[in-house]
Amino acid sequence: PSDVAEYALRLGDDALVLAQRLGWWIARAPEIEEDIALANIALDELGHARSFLSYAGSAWGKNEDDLAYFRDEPEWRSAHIFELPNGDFAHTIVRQFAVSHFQCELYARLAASADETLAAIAAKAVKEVDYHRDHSVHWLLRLALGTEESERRTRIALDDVWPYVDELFRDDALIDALPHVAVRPSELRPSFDAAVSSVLAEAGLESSTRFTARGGGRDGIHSEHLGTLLAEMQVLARQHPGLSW
Amino acid sequence: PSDVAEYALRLGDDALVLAQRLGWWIARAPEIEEDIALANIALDELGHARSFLSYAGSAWGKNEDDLAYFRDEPEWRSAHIFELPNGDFAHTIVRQFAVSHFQCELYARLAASADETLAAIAAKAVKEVDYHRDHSVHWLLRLALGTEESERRTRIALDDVWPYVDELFRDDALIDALPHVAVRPSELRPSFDAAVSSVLAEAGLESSTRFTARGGGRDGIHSEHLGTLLAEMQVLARQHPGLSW
Amino acid sequence: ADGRTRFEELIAADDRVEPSDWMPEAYRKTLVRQISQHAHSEVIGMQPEANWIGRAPSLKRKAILMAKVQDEAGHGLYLYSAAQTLGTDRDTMFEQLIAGSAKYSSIFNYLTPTWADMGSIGWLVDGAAICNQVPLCRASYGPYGRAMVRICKEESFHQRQGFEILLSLMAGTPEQRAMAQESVNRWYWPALMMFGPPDDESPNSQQSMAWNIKRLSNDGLRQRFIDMLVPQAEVLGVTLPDPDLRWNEERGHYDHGPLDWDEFHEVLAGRGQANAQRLERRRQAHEDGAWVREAARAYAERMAARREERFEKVAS
Amino acid sequence: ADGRTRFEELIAADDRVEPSDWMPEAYRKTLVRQISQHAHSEVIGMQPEANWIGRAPSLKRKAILMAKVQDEAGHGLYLYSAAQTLGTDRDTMFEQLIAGSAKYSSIFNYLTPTWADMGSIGWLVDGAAICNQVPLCRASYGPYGRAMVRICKEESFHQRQGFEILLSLMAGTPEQRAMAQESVNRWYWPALMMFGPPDDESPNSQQSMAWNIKRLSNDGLRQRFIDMLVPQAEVLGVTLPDPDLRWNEERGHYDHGPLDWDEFHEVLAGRGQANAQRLERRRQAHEDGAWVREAARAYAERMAARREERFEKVAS
Repeated sequence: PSDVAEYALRLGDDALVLAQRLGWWIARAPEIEEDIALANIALDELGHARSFLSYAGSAWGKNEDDLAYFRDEPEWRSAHIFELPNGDFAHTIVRQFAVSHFQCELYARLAASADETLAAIAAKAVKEVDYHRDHSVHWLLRLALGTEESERRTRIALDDVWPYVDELFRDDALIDALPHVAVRPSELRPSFDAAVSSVLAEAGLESSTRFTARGGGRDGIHSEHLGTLLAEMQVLARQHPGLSW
Repeated sequence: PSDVAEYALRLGDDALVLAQRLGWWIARAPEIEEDIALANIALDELGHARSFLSYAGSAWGKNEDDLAYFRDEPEWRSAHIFELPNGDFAHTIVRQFAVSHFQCELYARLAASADETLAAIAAKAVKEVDYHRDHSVHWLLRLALGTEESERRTRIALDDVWPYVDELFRDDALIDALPHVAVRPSELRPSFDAAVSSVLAEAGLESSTRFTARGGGRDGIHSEHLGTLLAEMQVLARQHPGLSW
Repeated sequence: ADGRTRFEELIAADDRVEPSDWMPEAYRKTLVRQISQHAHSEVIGMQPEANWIGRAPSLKRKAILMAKVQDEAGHGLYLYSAAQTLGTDRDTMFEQLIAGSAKYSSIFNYLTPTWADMGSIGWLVDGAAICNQVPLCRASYGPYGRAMVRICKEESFHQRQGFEILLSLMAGTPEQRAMAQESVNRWYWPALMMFGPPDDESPNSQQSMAWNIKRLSNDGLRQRFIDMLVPQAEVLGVTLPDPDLRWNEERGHYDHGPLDWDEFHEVLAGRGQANAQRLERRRQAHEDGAWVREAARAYAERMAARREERFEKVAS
Repeated sequence: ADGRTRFEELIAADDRVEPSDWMPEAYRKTLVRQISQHAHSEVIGMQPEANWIGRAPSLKRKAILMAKVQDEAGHGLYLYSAAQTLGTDRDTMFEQLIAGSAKYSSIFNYLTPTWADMGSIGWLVDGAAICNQVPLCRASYGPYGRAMVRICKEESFHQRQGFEILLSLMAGTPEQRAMAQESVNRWYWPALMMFGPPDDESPNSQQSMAWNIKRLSNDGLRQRFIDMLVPQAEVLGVTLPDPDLRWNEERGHYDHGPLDWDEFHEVLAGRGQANAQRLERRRQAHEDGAWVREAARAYAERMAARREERFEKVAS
């Protein structure tokens, strides 16, 4: 049960960190329609995070806010790609393009998990991340095939984000300990690659393999970006611990 | 004595907030020489902040770190202009241009304060902010008279920063309570205006008077930027209160 | 029938005027000004609350706040669409906003230093907005009235959420209660001023009322708002910062102290807390997004051209 | 005298070669590669520490850290200047760095998740750097040797500061001690690898030693470093994470366990913790600063032209 909770924590942390990042865009997007679209995605991810964290917390007598606000950096389990700064709109879109393809594949399989709670959360979430995927694909094409400037920015963003993709697909002891419950990340890779490369081809882009970031988020080793993200996210709750809001 | 401490707190908070902002540039400046120059300015301001805060704290049995790390936003006394985000390099330079002219005029007079500690800190600091002023003047000219793009950015930065200048020159009850000790801000305005407008004229720029931000930093009412600045600056110290580092 | 006659008949019958109907130039101008100001207010009004999305103290509150700011973006869109039916496009309105030649509600030039401000904005600012907007649902211009119907539904939800934030704080520690009271103290008077200057100093109101755009006077709306607030403040346990506030049996309304109209005009003149910041942030977002909008446009043109090519091939 | 003869005489006499002296192309190339790598390392090496400037837990530590990162920028400048005397300009070297065709020390591809890493970097990374660099003060190429003299002075100061950070932590709470130990565990082995591969796998070392650029072998330097660390670790009270570490009476040195050279090569091949991030950040700063550098250039040209005009007027 604690293994299941650990697994739910990973999924919840990925989603929460992403929601926190995307929330920054609200009132800063390139057009109002995008304020709305990015808020939608952020809200969906936040919703998934709350479900996963509540479930994880139930194994430890904690609630979603205990986990979101009162864990220090090494206790987080997010993969580095979720922690990446927003950068310009191209970076945000490329990151979204990668993670929503990943989450789509993941949740689609997790919906058949032997753990009923995880299966139920995933079944609901997969429809939403499917929309996130569409949204990012459309923008990726627009940006890559739009103007010279947008193409240039998209290529840079792809170079910057892609080194962090690999971490998403690594198996480890926790996965081994949860047959039929957890989805084996390595098994998602082929369909991820197929889906992603067909879009990249249509966009006239190629992903670089020059760097592969080592990651380590699942073991509590985080990028240098998570610390300041948590500082902001947790500041008020930690100023007044134990209160209701 | 508590009034003097309150006054020292203002000066210290201005300098510390600015140092925190400028510190961000180190390893991100447009050229290595500027990494060094901005670090110099940040270090000077940090040094002044430490002197002022130590002095302020001595009245209340607190040290510089108690004041820097364990005050909440409403207890800060910085003026809003110091809290402004770095923006692009032009914004950083225009902000620096304004505040270092202000600090120069201020410290030059404060060096003759009836309070010996304040006088001594100011006498030392004035030489340093004099260099900051030169640095910002040189860059302002370079940017304003450089390329079309740099001129455009400088004009925008001037529009964005100038509304916050007014707050620096407001007198209040604390100033009234400290004759011969505090410098009367309103008295600095004429020489500030003279110095600044001659540079702006040389740069072919004009400051806009369309907006005047209300400020309120001296009374603990802060811009919307201070909260996240403090969240980052204080996070580690607050995670482990009462420790030595 | 003649356009003017028909227009006058519609107004007289309290019916809707539609985009295809003839209308006086002054009516059109008044509407464009009012609707675009209203749209700008929604868009600028996102900022003071977006300021706390990253720091909301619970995940539930974060979700509610995100959704609320998102709703405001949606309201902005409805309203820009309504204004566009009058022949002014969104880009033009946006340029006017950024250039500072268009106005937005002064209330958004105040700052949100504390979390309690998320409560006060919902309770007081959205509360005042609703009082203003409910009568606008019956505005004579169809697209405007219909936009207001959608908006009002969501606003009343927002007001309740703001009320709940304050309620939670007031049920909390002394520190939380103080945070709530301090915030209400700051927002109360500016919220009252959202209804605009007193009736005898509101020159355009008369004509707007004749055209069935405006239904109630500024002072009348303000009175209605105050009458609504007092019992709610009692439920919350907060004090409204007006020593002159008391029930007037005779009038059947609450009497209130004088408003500080100098303050109102100061903010209007660009000397509020955040005028510069609000516009700066909007301009920055607009400029940073320029390359994205250009890319989207270029892509759309390319796709349109491709479709046309395909069509020609099929047709030939 | 013939250039080559003179060069060989200088090397044989262990004298300095200066920029104006003739030198073999391979010597020049080796130096440019080594000095520019060294310069890049200083510049990239600013990042892992700059990560904590904003969050340093006391103002004193913040000041020391800022000054340290600033020193690294200064070292970068000295070294780029030294490299420039060999005929390669800084822009070119910068472009190579950003394009990824120039290397920098792999150690900076590790992350700094905790404050204790500011201690470990000072103590272990700067410590290793000093061991590497002290012999370079006698490097045959004059500008390089002289740059190293200035750098070494500051580095030893940095090492002491790092040591002090760890000392404070080890004198603190159990939590702080754990933080220090955990950080030392992460940095110890990578720091040992800073001296490069074992001597029998270091093909260029021989030639560099013949030219009096390199003075000591990789393994020799590594041994010297370990011998220095062990007593310091005892003072700190931290454990060095090598179970095989023990004094060898016979050799008069500490024996140590095997290094994980696969790890070294992984990082070198771009699969470390932060390779992508370090280069991304440098590229971003360079691109964001392009308009500033252009402005400075344009302004300088304008001023030069103005001076010339003035001169012509005076002269005519």
